[in-house]
Parts: sequence; C-alpha cells; structure tokens
Amino acid sequence: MRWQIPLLIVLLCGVVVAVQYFVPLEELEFIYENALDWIIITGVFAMMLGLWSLFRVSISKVQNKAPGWGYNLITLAGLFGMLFLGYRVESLAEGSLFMKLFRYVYIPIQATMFSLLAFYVASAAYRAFRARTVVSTILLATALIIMLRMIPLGFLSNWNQVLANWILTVPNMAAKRAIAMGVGLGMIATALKIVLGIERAYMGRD
Amino acid sequence: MDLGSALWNGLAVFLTLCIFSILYKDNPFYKLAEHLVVGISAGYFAIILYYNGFLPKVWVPVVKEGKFYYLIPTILGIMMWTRFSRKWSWVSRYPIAAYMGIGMGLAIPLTMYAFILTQLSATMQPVGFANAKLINNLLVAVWVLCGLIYFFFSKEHTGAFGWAAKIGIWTLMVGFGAGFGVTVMGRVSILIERFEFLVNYAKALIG
Amino acid sequence: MRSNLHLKSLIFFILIFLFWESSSFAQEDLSQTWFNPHRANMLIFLIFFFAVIIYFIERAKKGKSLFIRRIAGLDAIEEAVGRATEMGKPVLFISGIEDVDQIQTVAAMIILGNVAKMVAGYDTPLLVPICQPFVVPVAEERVKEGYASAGKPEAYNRDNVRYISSEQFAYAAGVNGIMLRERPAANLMFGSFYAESLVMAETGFSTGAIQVAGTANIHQLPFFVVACDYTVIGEELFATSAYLSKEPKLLGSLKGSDLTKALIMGILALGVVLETLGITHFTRWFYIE
Amino acid sequence: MSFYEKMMTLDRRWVYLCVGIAVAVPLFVPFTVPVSVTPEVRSVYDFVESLKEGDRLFIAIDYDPTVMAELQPMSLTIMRQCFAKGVKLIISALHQNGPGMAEQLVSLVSKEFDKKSGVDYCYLGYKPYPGLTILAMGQNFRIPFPQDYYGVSLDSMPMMQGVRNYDQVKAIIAMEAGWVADSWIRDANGRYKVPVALGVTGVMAADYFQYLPSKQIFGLMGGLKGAAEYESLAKQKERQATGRMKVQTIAHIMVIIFIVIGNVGFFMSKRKK
Repeated sequence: MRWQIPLLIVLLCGVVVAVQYFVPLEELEFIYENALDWIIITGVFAMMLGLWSLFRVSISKVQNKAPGWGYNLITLAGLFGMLFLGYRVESLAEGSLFMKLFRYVYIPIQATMFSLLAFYVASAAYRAFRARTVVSTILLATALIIMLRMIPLGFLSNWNQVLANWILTVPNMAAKRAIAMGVGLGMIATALKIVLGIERAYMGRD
Repeated sequence: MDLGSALWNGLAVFLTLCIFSILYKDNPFYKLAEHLVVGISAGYFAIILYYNGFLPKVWVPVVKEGKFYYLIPTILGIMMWTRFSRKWSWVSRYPIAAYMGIGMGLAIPLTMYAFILTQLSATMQPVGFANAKLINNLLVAVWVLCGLIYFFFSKEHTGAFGWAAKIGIWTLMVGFGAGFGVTVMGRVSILIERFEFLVNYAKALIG
Repeated sequence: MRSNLHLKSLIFFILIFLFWESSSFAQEDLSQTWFNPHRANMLIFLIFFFAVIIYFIERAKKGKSLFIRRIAGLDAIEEAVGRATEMGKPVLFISGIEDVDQIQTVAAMIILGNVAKMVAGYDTPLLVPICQPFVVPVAEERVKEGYASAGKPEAYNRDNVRYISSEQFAYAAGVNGIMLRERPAANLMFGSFYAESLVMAETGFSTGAIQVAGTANIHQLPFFVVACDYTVIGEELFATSAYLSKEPKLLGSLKGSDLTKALIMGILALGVVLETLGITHFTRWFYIE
Repeated sequence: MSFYEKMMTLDRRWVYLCVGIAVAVPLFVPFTVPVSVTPEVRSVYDFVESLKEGDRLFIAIDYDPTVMAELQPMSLTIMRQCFAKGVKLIISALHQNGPGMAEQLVSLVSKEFDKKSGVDYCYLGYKPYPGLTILAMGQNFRIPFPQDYYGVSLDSMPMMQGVRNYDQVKAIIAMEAGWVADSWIRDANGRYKVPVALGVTGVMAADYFQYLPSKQIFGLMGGLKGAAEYESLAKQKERQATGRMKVQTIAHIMVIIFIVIGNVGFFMSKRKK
C-alpha cells in the first residue's frame, strides 16, 4: 500500500502520457488533455501545504518572540489581508483594493528585485572576470567583446560587431548545443529511472 | 495626478526605494518590503488559483456539469492534506506519484525532441574550407563534439580524449562569456525602467 | 524486487512495441491510427536509449564495477558542508523555482537527501526554502530520511523546510532574507533557476558563504559560473544526483548515457560527412513533424 | 594593503554606486551616442520602407509590460512608419499579460495618424495557446479570431475583405519576449512560407542569430540597441530607445572599467610578488 501502489501510479501515468505522444488515438488524446487538468487540480490543493508551511513558520516566530518577529506579523497581515480581500469575484476587477495591493505593492517590489540584477551583473563581473587561468581568460575575453558592442568606437565597432556576431553564431551556438544534448540525455535517463521505480528516493521512507 | 493615485504611486515609490536600500546593507526598510511581498504574493496566488483552478476545474465540472471523473484528481488533491497528520502522511505519496508520473511522461518525448533531435539535425550541415559558411559549419560540428566529450563520465579525461574535453570546456566558457555579455543589456534596461518610474513620479508631484 | 523491475521493463517495452508494430496500418487520417509514423525516428532513439540504460543498470547490479570520473562540484558539496558544520553555521539548500514534475527539481531533491545525511551528524541546521507548494512534502521527506539514515531522526526540524512564495522574485527576496539574517556558511543551489539565480548568488557571496550551484538551464549557467565557487554544468547535475546516492544501479545509467552520447556523436559525424557529399536523406530522417 | 591589492578588492558598494550614477545621470543630462546600424536591423527597415500604400503587414506584439523598455520602442516606430506610408496593419497580442498594453499602443498611434479600426488596421487581441493560434491563422485569421479585440466581426471590416491568411500579408514582424518567437519561425515561416522578422529582448538576441543565414527570418532587432538602430534609420521625432541607449552605453562602459580595474590590480600585484 505504502510503496507498491505509488510506484505503480508513477509507472502507469508515465507510460500512458509518454505513449500518447506516439499514438494519435482520440481516446489517448482525451486522457492526455485531462492529465494536464489533473496536474492543475492537484496543484490547487497542494497550495494549502505551502500556505500552511508559511503560516506555521511565521506564527511560531511570533509566538516565541524570535528576533524580528514583528516582520513575521507583516507577512501574516499581507497573507490574510489578500485572502480576505480576494474572497469575492468582484475583487479581481480593476480598481478593487485587492488589485491595487497587487499593482502598487507586489508589482513594484518584484520589478525592483529584478532590476537589482543590473547592479549584481556589474559586481559579479568585477569580481570574477580576472585573467587567472585559461578558462577564466576565455570567459573574460568573450564577455568583453560582447559588451563592447554597446559602445561606439568608430571603425573598431564594425570589426567588433563582426567578431561578436561570429562568437554568438559559432562557438556560442556549439556550446549551447553540446550542453543541450547532454542535458537531454541526463533528463531522459532520470525520467526513465523514476518511471520504472529504479530511482525512488524522492518518495522518502516510512 | 489625483490624490488617490498620488498616494498609491507614492507607496510603490517607497517600496521601490526599500528594495534598493539592500544594496547598501540589510535594514528595517528592506525587511519590511521583503516580508510584505512574501505575504502578499502568497495570498494573491492562492486567490488566483482559487478562481482559475478550483472554480473552473473542480467546482464547475463536478457540481455544475456533473463530470464526476473530475472527482479523481480532486480526491488525489485532497490526499495531499494527509500531510497534516503524522500517521497518514504516507497517503500523500499517491498524488505525488501521479503528479511526477505525468510530468516525467510529458518530459520524455519533448526532451528528446527539443534537446536532442532538433540540436542534432541543426548541427548536421555540409562542411568544407571553400567559404566562411562551410568553415563555420565545420567549427560548430567539431566544438559540439568536443563539448559532448566533456560530458563523458565513464572515461578518464586523459590523452587525446582529455584534450578534446579541454577544448570542450573552453567552448562552453565562450558560450558562458557570451551569455553573460548579452544579458547585461537586458538587465540594465530593467533598471532604466525603474529609474524612469521614480523620475516620472517626482516630475508628476512637482507638476 | 528485481523480478519486479524486469516485469516493469517488460510491460514498458511490450506496450511500446505494440504501438510500433501496429504502425504498418498507418493511414492518412492520423486520429484513427495506432501510431504516428512521423515520430518513428524518435521512438527508435528512445528504445535504444532505454535498452542501453537498463542493460547497464542490470550489469551494475551484478557487481561489475564502473569507472566514473571525478566531478569537481561533487567534492565541493562535501567541502562546503564540512566547513559549515565546523563553523557551527547553517547549510542552505535551494532547489530552484520549478515544481516537482520537472526533472531538475527531482534531481535536486535526490541531492538534498544526501546533503541531509551529511549534515545530520552535526549540530547545524539545514535550511530549505521552497518555491512551489508541491515540493514541500517531497523535501520534508527527503530531509527526514537523510537524518534517519544517519541515525539522527530526532535532529530533524520541520520548520527548517519552509515554503516562501511561488513567485520568482518574492521567493528571491525571502531567500535573501535568510542569507542575510541566518548567515548560512554553505549555499547549495541545485535545480531549475531563472533570472533570480544571480540575485541569490550575489547576496550569498556578500555573506561570505561557500557556494556550489548546478542547473541545466543554459541561460543561467554563466551567472552561476561567475558568482559561485563551484558550478555543476548541465548534465553533471543529473550525474551528481546519481553519484551521490552511491547505488551501483543508479551509476549504471551514467554508463548508458555515455554510450548513447557516443552514438549521437557518431551520427553527428556521419551526418556532417553525408551532408558534405550532398546526401540529405540521412539528416532528413532526424526531423520531427 | 598595497594600492594594487585595493584595486582588486573594492567594496561591492562602490560598484553599485557607480552603476547607479551611470544609469541615473544620463536620464537628466542631454547628450547623444552614435549608433552603428547592423545589416540585420537595416533589412527590416528597408523592407518596411519598400511597402506601398494599401499593402498589409502583420505585427505581433507578444510581450508584457516587464520588457516594455526594450520592445515598445520597436513596435511604436514601425507602426508609425507604416501608418505614415498608408500601410494597413493586422496586429495580434499573444502574451497573456500583453493585450491591454498593446491596445493602449494601438489606440495611441492610430489617433496620431487619424486611422480607423477595420479600415486601416485590425487589432485581433489575445487567444491562449500561441503556438496553435499561429498555426490556425495560417489557415484563416477567422479561426482563432472570428472577431477583433473590440468584438467587431472580421468579415464586416473593409480592410479584411479578401484577406484570409498569411498569404495576403507582405510579412510578419514579431516583437517577442519568449518562445513564441520559435513558433513564428517554425510555423508561420516554415509551414506557411511567409517572411518573418523578429524584434527580441537583448537576452534572447544571441539565440536567434542562427536563423538569419538560413533565411528563416529576414531581419532581427535585438534589445534596446536594435530598437535604437531602427529609430536612427526611421528618423522619427520621438526616439525612446535612443534616449535609453545612451544609458546602456554609459552602463556598459562602467562595467568594463571595473573589469579593467580588477585585472590591472591583479596583474600589478602579481608582478610585485
């Protein structure tokens, strides 16, 4: 019950969905389309686990008066505030408080987190692009050539543009293809081991 | 700008600055924004999942349309909740198994297609020394082969094989350098957008 | 158990061959047929790959030893965990931002269990912030199992495996908070990462942690290579997960992958030669409709 | 610590500060940076320039507000160029979060040129599953879009009379922020043989160069630089990307300066030892 059935479920689901790719029967198409729905549906219920985990960790910090517990109150307020404001359908319409919090709190924070990357690429480049070894010199030189495209250098720019385009279309392309093929084999091998139940560590033990 | 949107946009500006403050060091303002966004996003996605997942995929098919086979994934989903009990938590393996099985089944042919066969057929091009295109094709093919040799695990990287693997890792590094270089532009564009947002707000306030 | 595996492989192949055999009835209206002939090439490839992997797994089980080369990132994991435990500081494990139906996340979960086993013997917490709700139970089980197999089930603390947010940058903000305030001495990042990779890796660097990262997402590899102490590149991620478990049968699949890789290289070389000679039938065979 | 060692171990906050200044100052200080035009951008411009009054062009706006800074200038410039020449536009928006933003853009530009929906342009809007939508439009625009974004039937539009599918448009110019670009290449160009040009984000540009030599795309605009190049060719009054491009240039110079500082410090301190 605890072991055999889950492994059987993995095997069945995996084989049926994979075989569907090769078999254009309508019945299988139906199963395939429903399988996608099933993933979404189980995901909906799994969300509760996430919320519970977040709630439990936050509340235990508040209860224990752990350092900075006040901030965990903010998390809880944000969470329950959104759940409370969003319970009616109308709350999804533009202009509702729910959508305003989304637009003026969530969006700017996530966009700014994203924009921090402009600073981080600079500091990472400064720190790591040193001509220490052959490998790091290659890394440094290519990055420099590509970045120089953005800087007008007169006739040098034209040459650099040609060189940069060559790097992008030849060695860069070769690197990506080699990585992709290796990754593809690794992924399929792992997926096969899971479907056949050879790799089962992810399920834990009793 | 009316008062309402001035205040809401003011909040957005304030939170933007809170996040930027992390660049100096960790501080109460960053902590505030960080904890707020974690709570808000969890609540937001739970609600969105309710309206876009639960209602159309569970409630409407089962209750309104009477498609009872939708109860199967629903029951699987509810089985996830056995995680809350220590004794019954093993039941949650069923939905996890279904979820993974479907995921793996989808991945096998698609990975074969996108990661292997497409790349393979794109690399099989005529080669030669007559013109730049043929030479480039040859270089791509050789470098792809060397890159693949780097990923051999069951053979020691020594001798000629080792040299090929070395050329392979050099090729990968060119790829990484190029990948880094092209990304800088995109990241700076996003920062420009943020700065323009701040400047436009300030301009609007001043009038 | 072994016969069980044989049986399963048998069912698997019978199913596939059934569809393969019936392909001769291919008709124009595909919705009525048992097999899509345009995809036969892929099927042949898959069958070959599967057969090779299963063959080597079986061989490994019989005790034939296999050579596997050293993977630098692998030793680095042990080194990083070792240093964190020496300093009595936490170990942080980040498993990417994708769900558990993604193969990279599964590979990350396998690594997580082995990291838990390493950490269990010492009095240092293993922090696992999580991005997708479905990953929470799997990660909990893996950590619990790792502690149990090291003989320290009581050391497991459920609050250390925590869901943060399903949104990329909200998650990154939360992880940054953990790095800045709980000061882990080792940051292990394995799985499927996107733009948030560098946000976390740079913050981790600023706290002075040893960082080991691995992903198969090609676009993020440059940032890990630049910002982390060790990077596990592409396929090495899956090899690492197989290697860490130290089970011969899992290692057998590496040998199978290698053989298929050799086949692919052969096809590639042959294809290039034939294309150069103006023979295009061979290459055409690899197109998928 | 010697001077050279200090060069190697600058506090990262100095880097942040310099990047911040490099991005902020050009926003206030007026100056221009010359942009060298690449052939792959020029071929898009030349193509649009070669269109005649009454020709139809398909524009795909497949991005969301997060990458507006890079892609909006391309859409804006090309739409203005077309409307000024009297070219009729069919526009789709196949990114889930994009249709509202695209609608604002379409109505802004059409007002400028006093163009009418259904007569001079047709804004189709959004349908889920972009890959399938692109394929279906190859058969007939009316399969995925019986009506346009505003709910007007395509059959009732003067400009859509006799327009069935891609055969009746001169080309597709697609502004892309993700994998939908592959679908335009594979399905629209590969299967239906319609010429395709792409405008993509800076990060994506490297991956799409490979389609130029094989003629699967006839042009490529990558990121802000591509947009600025296009603006410098089109010579319109408003040049958003050119303004942002000078920020890019300064920011890139800053990053390169820091790399140089680090390496000079590294080599000089090594030589001393």
